Amino acid sequence: MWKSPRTGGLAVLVALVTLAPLGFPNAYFYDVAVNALFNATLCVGLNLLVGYGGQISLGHAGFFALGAYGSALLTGRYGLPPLAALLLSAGVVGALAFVVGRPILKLKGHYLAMATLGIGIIIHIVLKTESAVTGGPDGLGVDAFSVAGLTVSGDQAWYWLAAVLVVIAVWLSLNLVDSPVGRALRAVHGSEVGAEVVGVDTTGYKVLVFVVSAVFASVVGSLFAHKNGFITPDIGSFFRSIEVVTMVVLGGMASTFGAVVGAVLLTLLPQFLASFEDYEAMVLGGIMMGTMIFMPKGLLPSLRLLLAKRRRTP
Amino acid sequence: MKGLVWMGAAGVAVLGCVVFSGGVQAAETVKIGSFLSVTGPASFLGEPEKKTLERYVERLNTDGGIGGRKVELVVYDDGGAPDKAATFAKRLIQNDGVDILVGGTTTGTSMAAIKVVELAGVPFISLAGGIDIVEPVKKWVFKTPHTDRMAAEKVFADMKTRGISKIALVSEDSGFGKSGHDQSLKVAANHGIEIVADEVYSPKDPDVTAQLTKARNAPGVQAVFNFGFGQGPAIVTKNYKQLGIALPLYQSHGVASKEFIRLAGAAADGVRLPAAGLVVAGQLPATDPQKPVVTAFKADYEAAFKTEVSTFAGHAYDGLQLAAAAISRAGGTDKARVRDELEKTSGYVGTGGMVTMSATDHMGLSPAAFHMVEIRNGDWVLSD
Amino acid sequence: MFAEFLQYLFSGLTSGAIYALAGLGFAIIYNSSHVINFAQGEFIMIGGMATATMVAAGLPLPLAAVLAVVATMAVGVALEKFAVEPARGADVTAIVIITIGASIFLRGAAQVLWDKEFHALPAFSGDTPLRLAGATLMPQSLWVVGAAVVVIALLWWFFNRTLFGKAMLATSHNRLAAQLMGIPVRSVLVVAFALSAMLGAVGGIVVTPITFTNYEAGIMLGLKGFSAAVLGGLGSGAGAIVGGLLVGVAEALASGYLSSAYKDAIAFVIILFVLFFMPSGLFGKKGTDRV
Amino acid sequence: MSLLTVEGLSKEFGGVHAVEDLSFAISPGTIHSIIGPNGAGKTTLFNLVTGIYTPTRGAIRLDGHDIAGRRPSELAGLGMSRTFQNLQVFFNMSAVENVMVGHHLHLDRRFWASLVRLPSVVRRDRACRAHCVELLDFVGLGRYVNSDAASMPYGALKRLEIARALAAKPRLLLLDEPAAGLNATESREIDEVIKKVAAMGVTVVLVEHDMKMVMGISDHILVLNYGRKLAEGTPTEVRANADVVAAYLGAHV
Repeated sequence: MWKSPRTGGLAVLVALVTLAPLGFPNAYFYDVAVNALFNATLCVGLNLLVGYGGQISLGHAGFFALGAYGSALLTGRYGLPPLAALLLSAGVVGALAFVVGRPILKLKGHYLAMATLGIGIIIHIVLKTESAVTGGPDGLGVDAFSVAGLTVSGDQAWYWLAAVLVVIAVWLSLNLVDSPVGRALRAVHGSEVGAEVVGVDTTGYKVLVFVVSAVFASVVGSLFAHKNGFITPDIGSFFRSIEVVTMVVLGGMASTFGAVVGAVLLTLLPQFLASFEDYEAMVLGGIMMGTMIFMPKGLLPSLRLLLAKRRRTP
Repeated sequence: MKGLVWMGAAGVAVLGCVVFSGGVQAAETVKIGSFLSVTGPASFLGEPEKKTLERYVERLNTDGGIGGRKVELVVYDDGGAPDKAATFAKRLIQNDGVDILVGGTTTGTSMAAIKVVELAGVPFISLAGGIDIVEPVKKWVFKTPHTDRMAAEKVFADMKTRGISKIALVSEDSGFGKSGHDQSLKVAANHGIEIVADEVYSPKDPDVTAQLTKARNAPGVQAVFNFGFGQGPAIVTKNYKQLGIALPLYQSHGVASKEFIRLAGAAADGVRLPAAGLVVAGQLPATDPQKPVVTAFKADYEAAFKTEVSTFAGHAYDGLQLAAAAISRAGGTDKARVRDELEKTSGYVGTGGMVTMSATDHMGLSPAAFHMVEIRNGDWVLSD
Repeated sequence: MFAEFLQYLFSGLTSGAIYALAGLGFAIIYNSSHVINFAQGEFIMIGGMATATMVAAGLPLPLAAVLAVVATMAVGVALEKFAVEPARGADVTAIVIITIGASIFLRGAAQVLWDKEFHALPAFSGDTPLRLAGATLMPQSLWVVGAAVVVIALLWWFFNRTLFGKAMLATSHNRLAAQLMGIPVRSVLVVAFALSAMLGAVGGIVVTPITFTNYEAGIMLGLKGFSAAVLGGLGSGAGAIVGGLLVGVAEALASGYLSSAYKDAIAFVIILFVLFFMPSGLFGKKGTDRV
Repeated sequence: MSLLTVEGLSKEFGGVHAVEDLSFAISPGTIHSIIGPNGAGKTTLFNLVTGIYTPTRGAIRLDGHDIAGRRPSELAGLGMSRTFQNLQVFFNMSAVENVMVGHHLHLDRRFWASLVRLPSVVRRDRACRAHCVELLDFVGLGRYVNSDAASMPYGALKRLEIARALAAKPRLLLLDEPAAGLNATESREIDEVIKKVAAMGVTVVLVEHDMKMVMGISDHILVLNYGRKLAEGTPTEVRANADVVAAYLGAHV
């Protein structure tokens, strides 16, 4: 345990994202893979909040959308360089999360779920309604992403960017979880009073991780906007929020790699299910129910337990 | 740790296994790709579109295909989500190797796909209403339905002939309603119409009497114009009747289906709206060039699916016919030549009207494609 | 001026009664299991869709309604038996995902079983609006309010005057103690799901003449019902009713006096503010940390 | 000077006086027990002193400074730490991680440093871990170091909480029924641990029902009944107090 899955797991991840393109026959595969890795990055951030911090959020797509629109507007309308727009958006989203996080994170359980849901929906409504700025439900075009004159173009380039991003996100998450700050955070999940009496400022840590996960979402949102070249308010809808939380829970809460696995699988799933046509929704719902019934801890932790058990009884 | 490696390996396998039979294509077939919102909020547009495409591709094949080549249709459901639509467009082009795209139920999904098709250079015929799709003109993008701007203009013109100049606009906050709202605001002044109240509702609101009360009480208001589709306009119409508002009520082309009359019931009486010829097929004068096309399509569709034909089915029909004609004129599926032939479409008579495209007009419908109809005793009555 | 206000109020009460009925279903299941059933909206949808299709097929409305309620209750029981019960003891979030999965599954099934069209039911007492001080109200809205009142009364009777009802309440307070007292905790949960499915179906039936229904109708109703239940305080039946009415009226007044485009947002802002000052909703039990 | 002084402390819950007009003082370096029948207000008093509840009236002074209404996490910084009657263990973590959280205030808590895992953070974390393993040994949990807290037996969890509290390096340690639910052997072990802690110079305040333990290790005893002070003094004095005997036998009229 003490040697931790940090180095090993990270190495596997790096190997996977490096080798995966060998199995990609065309640009479409890259496209799906980029979406999967973007979602994975978002989920690694969200997992810090939901899995490790134990605080539910049903509004994270709102932060994702704010990042996307922030970048789209700052580059398209105000001519900011994309990287500056990304950072500025992330800063603003972080500040917003900080401001709303304080009162909201006093709530617990389903009340917190309701409040975060409300925040997400309000953001979605604003993006939909202020069409003079955001283009409304019909969407908004976004310029290409370029840094210092180099433009990220083509699915391959985006794939490598997304791969680097997810590796960094996983690395940061693994660092954090096994550090004084991360332990305090997990302690908040374990017992808030227990954490308080040994000096953990529980409110502070809850707000901190809320801000961190919101910033993750914003950064991914910005890149997603540039990569897709076109965004609509639906990227911030309530369904998207549910979808990303489902990714985290399905993959395995309080497991950084679980979040990655959950995000990748749930991103690929609709591509497989497309052939089910009208039965797609039933299959998706069935998979969600089945996974949680038979693996209530999520895919990765449950599989890990299973493997551990098998090893003990050869 | 070992477990993780195995799981990782499994992950690679999964990633790599998204491979389907696609890619390899029999040189003989013409592949038509389509992404439609078969589920989700726009499903009652996407559903008839899908049924139509499937039926008429089959029809094309029984009639010997296009230029002797069999036609293969690949349809994906984007659920109304633009980012999914973009991915499916990419899948159709890159993985399934389609020759042309006919699809895009909503403006949002179409716009998201445009980035992909423009880059890949594949002709794309959109089935959505938004004017942004073809304005400004994009090299590879065409569309079949009338735009919301044309609908608004038709309504405003009708209002003007009836001496109405101050109206309340009540619109849905979804893509269709919002876009219609914005276009209406843009063109109202050109027709001497002043919008004195601007109210919005959500597609699933159970009751909109509050918005309608506000609209009715706006000073000088002479008529109410509702832009939306689905059950929303039916609720607006019922609430309108409930409040006993005596002003004329206009709806958009979004409700030009029998379903609207069925849902709104008696309250729909007297509602005026712009509709394509397909809706009033039986009432078109015999001299109307559209008459044979729309009556035949209507009869065939209704016999096959036992439901009332909708204009959305017609958009898909037109899209498929335009594509087939262009491919056959181009003598093959060379994408650039098909595109050029699409642009040269001239005098095609479809369910939506007469289509004549050009380098500056990738829709090719004239405002005359719309007919003003009024609902009387549960049926459409042509009123212009 | 006043007529206008009254009309907004009527509008709000119509929507609010619908939200309240949806919220009540959440409250019942939460009460006996501390599970938030995100498939509650689908119960409403199934009740409405089943009735509408049976009426369209020629069945008399009362018979169709009864059959629809029975069918919905069967779905509720199946959901409990096959999805919630096997996951007993799992993390709350896991159960949330299960019920969300169930709602997606039920929507998918409805779309395959029926269609994607909207369905209507005729209003139970005609379409002639009632007039009051210059404002109008549809008789069907009274049906909704009436159904909510009757349901509340029945539930109150059930929970306070019947042995089984009391057993359910006891289970909600302390599952283990109830089990030790010989209360069949498992059947309590089944009954809770059956009850809230029934409630949902009844709601779906009285609401369909106003809002129409299709396979996706449960999404919005589920969302608003959840908001109503949380605003009122989870587990409180009266809270869900008050919460629902408040959300409905807030939306109507917001669209009347502020901005109809932002009415939903305004309703959520109100909910947020209430929660900031009353973290357990209006009528929720205050959670004191026992350490 | 007293380490902790309580003056006129009262706490009401909706009209019920859980603690009423209570005053007492605790000198540094002593073991101080609080006893009384169930519902006497002992745990409420702990919750007031450690900042979990806010007093309705009265003052609580640590080193002469009023701390009433301060948050538990602030009080931890002032050298106060506690355990709980109802376990507040972090069941999502291993035993040693539980104790390391106890050391929280003495570690590098900068977010950025943790995020990029600065070498200094790693170094201090390693030292902290070693220290916490020692603490686990100290309370007799040496064999549980890497066990998941969720898999440990009840008696071990009680000691785990003590180790966690000690990791915060408290001057004042409040133990809420550390021996409750333990068998005789385990109680004796806890007893030893408490004595060792006190010997290190930590002031211990104890709520306990095990009279044998209380009488054996306490320097000073405070007896509560219905939220009020019934008696106070050395074990011998308290044992001789007629009111205490009456309260405990329930014969008080």
